[in-house]
Amino acid sequence: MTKRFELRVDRIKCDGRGLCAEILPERIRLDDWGYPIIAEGPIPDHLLPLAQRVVEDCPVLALGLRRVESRTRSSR
Amino acid sequence: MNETRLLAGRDLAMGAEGIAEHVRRLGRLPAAGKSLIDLLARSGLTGRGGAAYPVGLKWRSVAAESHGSAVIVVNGAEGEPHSKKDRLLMTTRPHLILDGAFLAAAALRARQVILYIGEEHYAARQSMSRALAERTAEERRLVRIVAAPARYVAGNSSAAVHLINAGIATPTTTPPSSHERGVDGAPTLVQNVETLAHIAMIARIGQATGTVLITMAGGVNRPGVLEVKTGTTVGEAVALAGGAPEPAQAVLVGGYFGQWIEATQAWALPVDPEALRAHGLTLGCGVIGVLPASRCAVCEVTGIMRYLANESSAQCGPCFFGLRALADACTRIAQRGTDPNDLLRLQRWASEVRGRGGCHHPDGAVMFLQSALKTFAGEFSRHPAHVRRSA
Amino acid sequence: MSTTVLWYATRGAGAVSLILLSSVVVLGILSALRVQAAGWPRFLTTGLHRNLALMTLVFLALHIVTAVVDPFTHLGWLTAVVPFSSYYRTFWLGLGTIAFELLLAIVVTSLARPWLGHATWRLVHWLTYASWPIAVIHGLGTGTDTWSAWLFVLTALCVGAVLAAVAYRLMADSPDPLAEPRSVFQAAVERREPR
Amino acid sequence: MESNTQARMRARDAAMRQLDRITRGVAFAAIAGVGVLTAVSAYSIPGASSSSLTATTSTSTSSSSTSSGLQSSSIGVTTSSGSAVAVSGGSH
Repeated sequence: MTKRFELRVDRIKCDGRGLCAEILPERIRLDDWGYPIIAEGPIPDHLLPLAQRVVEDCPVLALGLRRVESRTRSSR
Repeated sequence: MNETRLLAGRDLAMGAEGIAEHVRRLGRLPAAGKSLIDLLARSGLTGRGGAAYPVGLKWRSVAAESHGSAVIVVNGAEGEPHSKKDRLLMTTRPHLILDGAFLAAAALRARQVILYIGEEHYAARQSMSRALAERTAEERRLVRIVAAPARYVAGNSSAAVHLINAGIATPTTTPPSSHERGVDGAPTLVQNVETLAHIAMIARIGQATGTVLITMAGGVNRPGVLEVKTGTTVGEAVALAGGAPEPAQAVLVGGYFGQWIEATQAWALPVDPEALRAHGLTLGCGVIGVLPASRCAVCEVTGIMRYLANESSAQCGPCFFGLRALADACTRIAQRGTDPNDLLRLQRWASEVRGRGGCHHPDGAVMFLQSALKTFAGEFSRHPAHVRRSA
Repeated sequence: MSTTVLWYATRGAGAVSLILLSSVVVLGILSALRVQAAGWPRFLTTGLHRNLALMTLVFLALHIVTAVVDPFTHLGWLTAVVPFSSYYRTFWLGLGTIAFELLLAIVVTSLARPWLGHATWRLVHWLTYASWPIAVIHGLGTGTDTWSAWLFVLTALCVGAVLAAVAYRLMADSPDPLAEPRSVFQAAVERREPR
Repeated sequence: MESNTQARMRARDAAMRQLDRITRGVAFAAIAGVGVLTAVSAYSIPGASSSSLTATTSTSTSSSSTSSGLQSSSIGVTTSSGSAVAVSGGSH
């Protein structure tokens, strides 16, 4: 069972500061009003350190890494 | 007993049915336990508040968390502008709703029942409190009435819980859902009044009533609430509502969070939550809006998008700014005529806003708009400048 | 190393700590705003704010150690922890201890932010607007016995920079564009009995 | 779209390096600053070179904490080099 994580954002806490998209452009871009659009699916392993940093650096702690159980290799 | 309809019994115009008449007609409140939860799951009953969540699943998740601490919220906020069904039910068959609430309280071992009724729906509040006075002392002790602010999102279950807890009817982030942590942090069942009425009937007749309450609105001769068999088609429902005074161009199925269907296609659609879901549609809060051919579809859609944008609780950027931008683009098309860039922006923004709100308000609004862009593609792509006519 | 060097080193380290603290405050204010310069991502401002804050602590430690270790002033470790417990310039030095402890609270809660949650962190972070002024007064007050123009000029620059940043912050509109519409909607659906 | 992400990734990496560079720069400047300001304060404080300070200031170095706050600035420290001043009063 591989341990995979995905980035989740608490939309009510998020106030569009934009640091997350600057730090992790591979997975996050900003919409026209400065709010994050997060790519679907689990974070590739090589980006996990940056994802962890994005979660810590979010000025309002709106981001979180949530485990995605992927039992089989061909997970969803 | 074929009179298994919710609105069966004496003429609705005579107002609320008292406890004596209610018991004479339907018998005392049946026992409730785990068997009721299984019965509800088997009956396939889904929520009638708009989200159509399977009732059996919902009760099981609350039952799993509740150890005698659960709370039942009877949701009669009915914030959908054209929906009248909840109010009709509260003002004519209040005991059917209370039966459902007390069955839920027993089955889920709740210690509190809260009647959450629209603050401007005075008749409904009065009828429910009068009916409450006719219940047993033990039942009355469980219940209190809370007024729901008259805003679209106030009926959202997390907003209801938030108002009851903190006095502010704005949606809160889920998880945790109200099933896990709701009123006073306790597991909470938020259930629409019509759903509870169905539950009260199912507990008695052992199966679903096979009917739904809908509100016919727009281009029909007798707009208002109808109770129809779930096989009834939209066309038949329009006939029941006195027919359409002029030919219709499209039908909005499911209210402001529903979808536009071209008239001839819509006429044949069955008014049935499961069947509609198979078509990728939803009966939602049960509003069926008929758009006459003479009305400008783009202007109608623009008016509703503006309303939905204003009803954003401004807690999430994508919803507040996104819906406002979509409404602005619709307004430009409606008032100044189609600009291809606006059409492109509508498509892009709609897909970007969907799924990026703290609650489902943006999702409902975007589904509404995307169905309009599909059904009225021609009107939107070649719309002339219309000075804003009546709403 | 004669005692007097330590005594001057304390003043040197103190002055640098003041400069660093002031720049941390300015960076903090800038990162709260949405100031967005091309080629200067926002996480650079917040990153610097964090790095310099930790650096400030290091030089503050140097400032305190050189002061305490300096046999000439007989301060003793207690004075670094218990305000107004030194006999030498008790009041002014006491302010230094207070400013130091407030700063510790701010930094500790910032490091523990993921566990404390944003609300608690933000509450404690407001102590900055007490810690910095007290540090400035401590610097001026303790140093007045040996008046020196350079320290005064340096302090004036720091104060000027921070006041400018605060003024800019007060004039700039709210960093959260949703703040106003959110409070308008909340007022419309608020049914609390007025406190 | 791909190039935009690439560009933003490069900008991120550059900014990360810039952050480290600036931080190190400030660290060195601060260390140098301590040295410079220590020297500056050594030369700029009058007492350093001459003992005139000792004559003008009283040797009182202790006072009850309440009153010391309002002492005028002339009260101070005798800075005789090297020798520890006998402190009267002991611990309070």
